[in-house]
Amino acid sequence: MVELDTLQPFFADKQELLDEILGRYPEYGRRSALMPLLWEVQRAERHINDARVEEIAEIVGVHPTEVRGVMSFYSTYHDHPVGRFHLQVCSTLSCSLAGSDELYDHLVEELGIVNGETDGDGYFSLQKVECVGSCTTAPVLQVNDTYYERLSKSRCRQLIASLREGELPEPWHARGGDADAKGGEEQ
Amino acid sequence: MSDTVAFDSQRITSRKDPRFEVVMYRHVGVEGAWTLDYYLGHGGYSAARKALTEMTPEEVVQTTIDAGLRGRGGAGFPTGVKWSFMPRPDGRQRFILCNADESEPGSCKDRYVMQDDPHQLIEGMIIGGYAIGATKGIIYIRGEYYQAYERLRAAIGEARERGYLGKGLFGTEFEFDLILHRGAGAYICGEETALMNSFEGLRANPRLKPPFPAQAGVYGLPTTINNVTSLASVVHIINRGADWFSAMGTDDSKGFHHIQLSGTVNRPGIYEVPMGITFREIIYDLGGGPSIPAKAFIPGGTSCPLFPFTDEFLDTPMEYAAVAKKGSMLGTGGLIVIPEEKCIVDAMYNIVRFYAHESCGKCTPCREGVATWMPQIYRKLLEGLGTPHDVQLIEDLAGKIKGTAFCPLADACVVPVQASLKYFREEYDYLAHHGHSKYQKSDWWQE
Amino acid sequence: MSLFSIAKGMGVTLSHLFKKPVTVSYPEEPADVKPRFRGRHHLLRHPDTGLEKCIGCSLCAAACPSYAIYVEAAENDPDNPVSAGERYASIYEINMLRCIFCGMCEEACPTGAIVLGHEFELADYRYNDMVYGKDDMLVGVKGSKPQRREAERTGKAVRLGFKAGPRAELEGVDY
Amino acid sequence: MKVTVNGVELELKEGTSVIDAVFAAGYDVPYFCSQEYMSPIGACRMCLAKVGAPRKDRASGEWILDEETGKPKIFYFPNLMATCTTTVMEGMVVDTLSEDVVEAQNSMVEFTLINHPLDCPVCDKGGACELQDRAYEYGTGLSRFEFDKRHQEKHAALSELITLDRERCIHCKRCVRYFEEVPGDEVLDFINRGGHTFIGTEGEGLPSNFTGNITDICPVGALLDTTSRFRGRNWEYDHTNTTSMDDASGSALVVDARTGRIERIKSGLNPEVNKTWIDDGTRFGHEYVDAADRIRTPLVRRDGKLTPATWQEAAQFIAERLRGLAGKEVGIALRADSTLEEGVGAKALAAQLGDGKVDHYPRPAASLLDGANRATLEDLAHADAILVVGDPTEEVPIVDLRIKDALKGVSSPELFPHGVPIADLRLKERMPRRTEILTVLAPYRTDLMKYAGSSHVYEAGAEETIFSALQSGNEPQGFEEGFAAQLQQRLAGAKKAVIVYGGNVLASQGASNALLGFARRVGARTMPLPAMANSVGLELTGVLPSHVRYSYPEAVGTELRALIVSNLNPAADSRLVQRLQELELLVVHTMFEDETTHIADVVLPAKSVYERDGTIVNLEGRILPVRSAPVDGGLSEDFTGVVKRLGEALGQRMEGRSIRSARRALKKSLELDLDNLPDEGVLVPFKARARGVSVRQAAAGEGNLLLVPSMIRHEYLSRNPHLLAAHGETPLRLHPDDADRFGVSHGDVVTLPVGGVIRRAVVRVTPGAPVGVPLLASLPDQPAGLVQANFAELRKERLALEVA
Repeated sequence: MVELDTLQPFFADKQELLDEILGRYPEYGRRSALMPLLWEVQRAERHINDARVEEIAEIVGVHPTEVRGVMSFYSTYHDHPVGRFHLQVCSTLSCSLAGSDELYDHLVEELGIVNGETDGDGYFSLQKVECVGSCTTAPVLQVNDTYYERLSKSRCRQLIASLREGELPEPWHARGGDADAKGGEEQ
Repeated sequence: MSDTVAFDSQRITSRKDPRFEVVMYRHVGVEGAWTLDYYLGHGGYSAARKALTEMTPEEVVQTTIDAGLRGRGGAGFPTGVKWSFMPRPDGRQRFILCNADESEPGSCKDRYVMQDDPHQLIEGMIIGGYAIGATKGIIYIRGEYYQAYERLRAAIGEARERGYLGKGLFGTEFEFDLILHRGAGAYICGEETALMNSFEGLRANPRLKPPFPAQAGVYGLPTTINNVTSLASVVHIINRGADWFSAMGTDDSKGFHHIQLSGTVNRPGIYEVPMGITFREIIYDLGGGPSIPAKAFIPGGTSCPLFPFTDEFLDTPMEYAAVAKKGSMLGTGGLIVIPEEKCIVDAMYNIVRFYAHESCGKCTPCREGVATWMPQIYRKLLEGLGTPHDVQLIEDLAGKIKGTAFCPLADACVVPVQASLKYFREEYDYLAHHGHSKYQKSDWWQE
Repeated sequence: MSLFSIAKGMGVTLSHLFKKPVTVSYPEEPADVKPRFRGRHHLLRHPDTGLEKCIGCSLCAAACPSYAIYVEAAENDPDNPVSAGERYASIYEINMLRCIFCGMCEEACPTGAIVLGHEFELADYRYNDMVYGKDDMLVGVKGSKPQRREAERTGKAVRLGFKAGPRAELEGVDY
Repeated sequence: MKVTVNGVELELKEGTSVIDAVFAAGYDVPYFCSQEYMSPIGACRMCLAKVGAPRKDRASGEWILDEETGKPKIFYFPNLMATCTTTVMEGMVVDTLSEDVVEAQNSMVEFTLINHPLDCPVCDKGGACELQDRAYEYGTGLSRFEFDKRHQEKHAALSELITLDRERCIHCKRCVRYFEEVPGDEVLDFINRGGHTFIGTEGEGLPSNFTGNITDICPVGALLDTTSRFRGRNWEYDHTNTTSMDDASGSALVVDARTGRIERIKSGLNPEVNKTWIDDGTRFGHEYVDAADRIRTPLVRRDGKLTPATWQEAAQFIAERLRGLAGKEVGIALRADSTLEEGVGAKALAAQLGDGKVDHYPRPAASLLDGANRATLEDLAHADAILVVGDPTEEVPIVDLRIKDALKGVSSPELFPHGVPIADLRLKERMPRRTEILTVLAPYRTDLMKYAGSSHVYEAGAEETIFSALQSGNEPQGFEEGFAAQLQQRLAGAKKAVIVYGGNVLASQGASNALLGFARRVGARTMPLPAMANSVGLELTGVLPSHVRYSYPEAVGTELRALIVSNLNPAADSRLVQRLQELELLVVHTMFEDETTHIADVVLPAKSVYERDGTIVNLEGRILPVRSAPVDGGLSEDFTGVVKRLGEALGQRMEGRSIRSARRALKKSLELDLDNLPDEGVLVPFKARARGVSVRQAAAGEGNLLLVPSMIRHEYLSRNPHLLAAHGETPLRLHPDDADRFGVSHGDVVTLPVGGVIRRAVVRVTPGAPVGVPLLASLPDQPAGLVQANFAELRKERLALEVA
């Protein structure tokens, strides 16, 4: 299925989107559209394959090598498909001090996959990532684009259960400090 | 919102001072605060209107200089002075670039501003753009902040639709529009020149300076780069005047800062505090004290040297000079408390691993030293295979990497390492001699 | 001169008659060669894989003070390698007429592929025959060219004219 | 600017980099990432030094003085500075010898080496490796790294011509920057980041004409020339500094030979000509020299069969036949890459035999010496308006690179005592290009059009009409509205305008005259692109027939009774074979068996271009020395040798029987001492043509196939296996419509009679080819221009392989 999809240029039927993205940048900065275009492909296909790299190179007018060079520089573009739910455990200091190592171990046990793996049916992918900017609300698990912060053991179990159901639950309110609306006033 | 604050000669240096008022984070966390209506309902865009209609760009720059606002992105360079570096207008397009690629471990202050109060940033961008004569603003937001990206995008759309962005703002000739650009996970993009490369669709390697961004920035055109909270602060400085801002803090560091308190404390979170407040106040009064016994804290994000959790350091006022005098930096204000039972070597490995992962690979000391060698020695030590020689080697390598790399990333990696060796060398030695850490780690993951 | 003196002199002579002689009746008997004697070169193989140790780097040729060595390298066929690694010596020649057996080649070799052995009986009739190739020096080849030619003619084993203890670096070389 | 380096005081220009200051002071700093003609980036951190400068007091504007000495106080930078990216300042003090600098150098060597495999014994760069040298000079010799080195692919073939060893790469980024900065083809980039960074490319091969240069600039053995892989060690090669005879650029070359064989070719340094770059055709197209089927001994036809003979026998044989002939019955033709000395010999031989007819070929219809206002390559690199007519990327590739220099708008650096500045701080990564200064016209889409502000594809053969119109200020037909006016304005308004024109214009006298008229009108300098290395020199020194009807090869059809050709193949043209067979004597001096050797009476073994000694004149009129590499060519001789042998057989001492005698003659005509020619060459003024008529009255503008120039020498392609593998067989480029018309598809191998020559080619269907005019690479015997091809005779030899 996926093989067949790649034969059709991704942006062939998305002229409007393409115009919008290219229109964001000045004419002399056409190359700036490279990253947004990669994002579009990745959101739709959960990875960016060689054919897409060539297509994007054609659109922004550079050699595909340049696109590959840029794409591989950033850690959130994937050249292999990730699962439907891409679980990213932040493992940098603040999260680690809030128990992200245990959280990761729990997920490994629960899902049967380790860092960088996708399970057999392409449902879950697990990845240890570096700081995602949720230090005051650690530990955090990023599922696709959504943050699940202050992820306690019970919340984690609930989350995995609903992901198994195929549902991405609403993230709960978790801030603290002045970021908490009332927090500041109470001090 | 009170427009004026009664001044007396005494500066506001404590959160306990009744004159202190939370401003920037006032609406963060309020449901719906990200809409234009809410923002306008709470006095939004009055600062931009005031700047554009009542002030000249020079006055805006001067007000910012007078307020004593220093960049909140880590380096602490005075914002107004940076603006004044822009060359005289010569007909070329110029840009104001907002560095919203907040990736320093320990900091997340920008995210909430963009997520919950995006118009505040947009307004700050308009004022900044007006001050330096830029008609185009760019917000480079880190790729992981998808929710903030979406909110910002909606906010920009709303602002554009209702005439707060575009041509003829507030009935003046001034024209301003924003480009929102999303990164894709690279800490190095926090370095301003790497950020510009990344924006241009290149690999985010830092560029050579000079030329500085003010001469040749984005697309080779004059550019000024500011942090999110620096720009948002300008909104309030214009609204309330330079005196209001400079009344807070100390002579060296004025205004307020955002402390992002994390690690093992009872109430982690982001606190808007006046400069000059001590770390003890932050950790105990605001954060409710350490949840388990602490032995060290990092005052401003992982690229700053850590401090031992002793009275001497806890009573240090939070100002640029005082912290520097103690041998660290205020950085982005990401305060991390490290508990007694965390092996300092393990904590440093965590930091070193982060920088190893984020090294761009351009220069030799960083690619080979930071990204290849250091983490391997740490791993060896933590696996119990280390020798005292390895501890010496870490110290030696850190000394050799410091100051020789192309950009500050490598230094950011080795300064905390050097500080850890300075204050906690016995933990390294213990590990090297015994093959295991002195401390027994408990389960920190909460039920 | 007394008779005693004569007897004393004869006694000295007589005593030498029963001592072990210092001369060796080479070539009937094998010559005694010291362990560090430097004779004809051997090109060694890795004992476990049987691959040639020589990687054709030409450092021996560079080190050779008498320009006696010529090496030409080629790329290994990964499926059927001659040596370990990417390249091997497709041609390896030493001109024994020029060689001064100084051992510099052995010194320079980064893989320990070339070692000077004990064979010294290299005299031959034609200049061309004095150029030893890989076939003449690889482990397993015993004797010099004329000795092997002789052995082939007579159908007997190569007879070496010396005896020497084994040397550690001459692994796999069997005298 | 006064700068002190380790106590040595220097006076330097503003903008000089500190690294050049250090070298100028006679000290050394190690460096890897800097390269003379590329932007400094400060990535390798090898060139660190302690740098300080005095400061002025903000308030008073006076230097802050040291209280003790009373001199301006030196404020050292808090960190060591990378000297390659630091500019000198007034009063700057640089220290490269202190302990902390030495320590930093030690540690950078250590860092660089931790992931370097140290397989120097098997590395082709061993012995000529910058890292090896620097590690020896600036390293401690010890490593404290005890972990596994990074393991990556050891022989990644970037293309058929370049092998990459990823483990050896030290990430200096020279190759990546080279592609962006020099040819502008960004085909190589870093992949991944941090410790995992490696060099890579997407897709097949490296689509550029200038890929080989990265093997020269790689400071380690990561990028290697595949043709020379494992062929020898650097200290074993005989290095010959010579001049390229591959095209008319006169690029400096270093030919590395070992045991009588050319193992590799590297680029030399000639700052005013090729800087330090050469194209792939020149670099990799040398393997034919050592081909097994090379003719290495003279052959004389006896009883219908060519039999080996000595030179003496062959010369006697020729002399006997020649004795019975009148001078005007003997024709002599040299290929246009013969040296000046060979030309002198040919002229002398022709004169000796009587009213001999002498010519060189290929020789364009229009003279290369017309048009007084000639541009040099330096003029081109500093031009602010350039019009290109043709395809320099293929004709003389160095011209393409010099045009790209002009697009950057940075003038050539001034030389230091240590040579070209190591770090020219005016060069930057990703410089904006002034594409608007370049206009390209060609009868098909050329590579250079990508870099041109405006370009136009015109109908093949229309050069004369276009330039006649432009000359008279009119709009040529088929051009966009206002194109001519804009072009004229740009050229006329420029401080330095240059018009580069190639074989398509030179193929017609009318077109050439019209173009020169236009150039005069707009005040532009001109640069014609000759077909071969010494075309200009041979015309300049008058290796020309005394009358237009004696021009080669037309003269073959006249009263000629004997013909001596050097490195030419007249019999390839089937229309001439009959006539050549009727000759009483056909002598061919060549390297390989071909159609002409099949019917020749005597075949003389020729030296390749790398084996000759002599001089050539490049396209800008620069006389350059050609030196012979020690290559085993059997009994082969250059044409000077032929003249000498024939002279001996004829009992005559002819001018040009040796290099010395030829140079005596040339000294008179050129007023130059060729024996002491500097490596960089000497520019000679163009004089009026020495004698004879060079103008051929061939009609241009007819034909249905366009012969186009190529950087690859297609006559030798089958004997250059690596080049063949990389670039494929000679292509016949067709527009898709034409492919349908002829019933061929992409990849078919076809034979096609082109102007009497049966050409074999592989079909390449491309929309870039003009409709109705297929493109085929030209040969020395078939120079660029329109010709008549018989498409009815197009035969498929092999069908395209099915795409798996």
